[in-house]
Amino acid sequence: MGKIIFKTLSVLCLMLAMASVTVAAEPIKVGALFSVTGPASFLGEPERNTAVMVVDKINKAGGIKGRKVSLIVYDTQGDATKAVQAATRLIKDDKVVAIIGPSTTGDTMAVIPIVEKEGIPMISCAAGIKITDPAKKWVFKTAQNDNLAVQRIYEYLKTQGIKRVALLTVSDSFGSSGREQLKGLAKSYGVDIAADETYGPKDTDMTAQLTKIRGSEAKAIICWGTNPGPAIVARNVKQLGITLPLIMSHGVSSKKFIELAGDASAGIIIPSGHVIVADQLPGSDPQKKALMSYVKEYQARYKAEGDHFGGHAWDAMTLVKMALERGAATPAAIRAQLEKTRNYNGIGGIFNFSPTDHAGLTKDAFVMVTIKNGDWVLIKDKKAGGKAGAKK
Amino acid sequence: MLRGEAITRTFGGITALDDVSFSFAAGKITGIIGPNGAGKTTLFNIITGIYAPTEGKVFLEGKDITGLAPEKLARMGMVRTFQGIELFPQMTVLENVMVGRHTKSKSGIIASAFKLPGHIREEKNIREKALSWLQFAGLGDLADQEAGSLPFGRGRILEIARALALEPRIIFMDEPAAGLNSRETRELAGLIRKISELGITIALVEHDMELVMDICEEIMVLNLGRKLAWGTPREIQENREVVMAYLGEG
Amino acid sequence: MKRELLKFLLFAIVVSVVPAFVSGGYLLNVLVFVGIFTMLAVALNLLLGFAGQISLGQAAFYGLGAYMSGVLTASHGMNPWVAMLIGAGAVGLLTFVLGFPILRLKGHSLAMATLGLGIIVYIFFNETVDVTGGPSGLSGIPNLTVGSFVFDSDLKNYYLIWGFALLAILLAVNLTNSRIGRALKAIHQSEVAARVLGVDVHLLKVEIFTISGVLSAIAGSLYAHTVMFISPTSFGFNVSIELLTMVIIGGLGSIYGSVLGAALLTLLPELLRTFQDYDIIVYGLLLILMTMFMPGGLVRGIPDAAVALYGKLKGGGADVER
Amino acid sequence: MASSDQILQYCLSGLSTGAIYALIGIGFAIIYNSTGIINFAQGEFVMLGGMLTVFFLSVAVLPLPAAVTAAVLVATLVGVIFERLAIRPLKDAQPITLIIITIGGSILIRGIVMLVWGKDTHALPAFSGNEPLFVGGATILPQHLWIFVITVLIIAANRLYFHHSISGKAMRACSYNARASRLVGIDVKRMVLFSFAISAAMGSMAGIIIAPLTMTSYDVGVMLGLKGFCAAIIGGMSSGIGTVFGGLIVGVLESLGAGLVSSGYKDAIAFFILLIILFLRPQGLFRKGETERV
Repeated sequence: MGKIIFKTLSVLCLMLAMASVTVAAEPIKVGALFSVTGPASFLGEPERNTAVMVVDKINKAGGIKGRKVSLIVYDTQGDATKAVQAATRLIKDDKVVAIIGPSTTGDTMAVIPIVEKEGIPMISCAAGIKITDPAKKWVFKTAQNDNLAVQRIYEYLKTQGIKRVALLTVSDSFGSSGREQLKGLAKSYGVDIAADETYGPKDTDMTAQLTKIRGSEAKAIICWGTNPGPAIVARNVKQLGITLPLIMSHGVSSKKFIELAGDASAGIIIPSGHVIVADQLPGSDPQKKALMSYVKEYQARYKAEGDHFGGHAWDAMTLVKMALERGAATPAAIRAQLEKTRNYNGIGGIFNFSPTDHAGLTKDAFVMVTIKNGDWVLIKDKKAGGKAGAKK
Repeated sequence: MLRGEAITRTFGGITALDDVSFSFAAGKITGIIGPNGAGKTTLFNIITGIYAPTEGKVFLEGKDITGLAPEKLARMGMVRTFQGIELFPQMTVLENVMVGRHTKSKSGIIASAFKLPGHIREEKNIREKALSWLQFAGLGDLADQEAGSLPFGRGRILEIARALALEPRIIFMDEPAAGLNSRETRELAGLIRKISELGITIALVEHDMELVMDICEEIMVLNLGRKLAWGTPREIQENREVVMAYLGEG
Repeated sequence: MKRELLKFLLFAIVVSVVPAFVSGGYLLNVLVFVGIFTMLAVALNLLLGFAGQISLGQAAFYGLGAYMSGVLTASHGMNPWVAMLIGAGAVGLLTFVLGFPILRLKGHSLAMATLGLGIIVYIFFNETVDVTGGPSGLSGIPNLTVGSFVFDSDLKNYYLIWGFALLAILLAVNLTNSRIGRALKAIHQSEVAARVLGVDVHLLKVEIFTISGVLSAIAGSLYAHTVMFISPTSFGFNVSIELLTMVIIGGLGSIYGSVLGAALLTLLPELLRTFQDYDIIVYGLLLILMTMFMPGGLVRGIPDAAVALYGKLKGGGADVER
Repeated sequence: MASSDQILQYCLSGLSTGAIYALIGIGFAIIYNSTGIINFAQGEFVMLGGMLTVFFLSVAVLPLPAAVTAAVLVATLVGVIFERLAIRPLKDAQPITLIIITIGGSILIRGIVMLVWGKDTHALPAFSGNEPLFVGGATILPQHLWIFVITVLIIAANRLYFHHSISGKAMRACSYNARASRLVGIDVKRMVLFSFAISAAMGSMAGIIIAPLTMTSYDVGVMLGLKGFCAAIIGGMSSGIGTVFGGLIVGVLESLGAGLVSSGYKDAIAFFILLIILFLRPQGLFRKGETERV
């Protein structure tokens, strides 16, 4: 036991010693924590891919102020214990100046005490509202708060005159956070929750919950989850012949969902970041440029669709890059610069950070989209939303 | 000392023991013999709490012990050995015998984990007593060997030494001579006599007639689940039914 | 006995000087977790390695300890030490009561029952959102304190947790070399003989199950106060499997083996840096290969292999000479 | 209060998932009965069935029947290889050792599939369309009929094999007494291999017929495997009708639990029932208890 520690130790000391010799022209070290494997890999994998892609692009263009950026990615596996270890390693051993990620709210909450204590700016890619509410000195985030998506949904329902909804949420951190917001905001929008059901992340049949919902007074179903659960829900809805409008979360805003749900996906409505309808945006849209380049680059490099979640990493990395470009070099300076970010047109929306707002987005970050002919279609505007209600 | 009343035991539809009554006298060596399938081992298993009888009762010094679990019986001073010897192969010979002191010691988990003074004293006592029983059985010099590495005959003796460490009032031996050569059998006979001299009641199931006739003071003969005869070795040897039962089998 | 004590003292000295060589880096942080997992692995080893009873639900007791501490301190402002005691007590009671029916089962039924228990507890962590914070976790758990001394750095936590871990190791070593330890080993090697010798097998199994649960719960409390955040994923089925792997790799029935197993598996990402995405496969392979080729674990396997190798070399040398 | 249509729907949904649990459970039971091993990798055969079919359909572009056949064959091969490499070398190992080995095997298979085919979820087209069929006030899909029919067929074939063929009878003999079987000339090792092959085939078939409803990914096997295990335990590890009822009971109770009690605690309900059954009737619901104590 002791021997192994000593061995590891000596190797480590050696590495540290070598590292300190080559101080000159040292690259800027940015750390990344993503749940590349484990139950939240649907977040972590596109996020890691995107972050690597962005950094490569920066370095190809000559780096920032002549210094290359070196991205150090660790996999948290969606486990708080591993996230804490990885964050400590990034800060203490790799001596990064900033951290992007983690992917999940749980991992982020686990890591917050460390970055706060060590004073390293972190831009989380998780959506949980409590990450930045209340605002913490060193913690920012790029994923849109769940409450923004919920507000969008409730506004949309208002235009449709629907006041009674049924909730069907997945029992993981994504679903429970959505459920909390859906229930919390219902009253202020005059929405009545007629049924509140959940399903497990690995469940294979939701007809029981949907049968119960069908027996309730609900006039619309809101399903909050990430693939594959919602696709099964969509299919089960069709099997049961339920005709209520089916609204889902941004958790399924990718082509993959349409592929999984098949015919059953037609008419489903979701609030989504702009990324899946980038090509349908008017040319005047300030985000369009960033969106199109993200989608194209991701497609070219990974032969896959760049999705909503990867976008969080794009924004996080870009925000760090911009802070560095503005001359920040130390963690404290980067933090100060991040807080001064105004009108950054990112993938997730238009970011405006301030000392009291480290999330930086408004509900405009979301648009309502629906599925028509096997593709995502933008529902034009709040006012015009009526005509998109495919399943009225 | 130990009394059985009308013990019957069935397995599925088969009656392994049918209305067997007996009484083992205190301090004596009683042998139970009978052809294969006579129900000897079943009877042992019922007395020592491995099975419950279908009907009938067992009394130890007048106390009803029918169906009591083996660990309870051990605390009442009853212990047994097994036909196929059941040692703790990955423990040393001494440790095996130390387990035999389990009922004679009482430190619980807390006392053991924190090494409370009483526990330390008790451990010392366990070790000494176990060692003295090992020496009694003539295995003193093998104390630190792993039990699994002992030759079969030694293992047999160890199992008896382990049972003795319990300081039992009655000890049951299931075919103690099975698999032993003639020298080992002679040693075993000596050991059994030595045990008997300590005032411990002994009951044994055995196929080796020479040994049984040599050491037993009383003999019960079972055949086809029924008690066929009971008496001194001489009486049994002269019993026509017994002879018939054995010849019939052979 | 003396040798055991010497071994322990030596180990304790090594543990206490290690930080001097690590100086506040990431490794120190990892070693804090090695301490926690050491406690958990030792707890499982008492049950699995000594008494031969499998548990695939250890993470439940670990989690219950963590959540008791977390909820009582973060939501109810209780003193952390009191919360830890309550947590350990509650888990002790639970394991004692559940132990009676559960440990009547053997082999695969026992594995399944403990696994089912683990899953049920995990579901409760997830579903009782109002109490536990549900899947998104519970934050705001304070550090442990003694007077005005706060355990708020890796170094302080290292000594705190290894203090507990060393105590756990010492108690486990004492236990295994006692009347109780021998009885446990006896149960493992021949249950029927143990019973005939008067060992109340069932009660003893339940007692050791309880001890194992309490130890795990204390490890959970320490985890909660060190990380200051808990969420259900840290206490799921895969954690139970990880613990099982640690015990197997270290060696069933070897207390120091458990330390080695905990250290190896926690440091595994370090040792297999190149394997990043492959570590799930490495886990699977390790489990299979270790049980097949080194059933005694590293602690016994390495010396055996060394002896075999030495024998071969010697044999080979002799051949050359001839 | 729940209407009778709702109850009917809960039961139908439960029966169809229950049928799958039953298939998986029987796979467990077959291996257990011939070897005494609980194969924790059973769920991975289910996953392999689905994933391999997706692979043969999309990458190798085979027609569905050919893809299904190929998938079952490959999964069976994996079962055979697993037995050869990890189970056979361990003679007379303790149950704990075998449990651990099969857990290791399950992690390994899952890991390899993840590396080869990634972490994505994949959909499989339904065998014959997605138009719902009405049964009273409830609906099912044509795929559900496939599930019922194939389950019944497999169970019937199973029974035929075990009771009317020489090798089937030999396998049953092994399960009663391996040593005696060896003495009368049965190749016990081969029977163990057979049992792995059969249960791998059954597991993969289960994985294939549900994939159109539930999708498939590298990690679907874990929960399905555990539920199948519940079914087998409730059925007293019988490789016949007991486990079928076990599966149906778990499926229906789960569905009723989700509908009438709480969907969040649905799985907890299933495992709670399992614990209660283990405590009260460890020999399963359908098997007579033994009176021996040791």
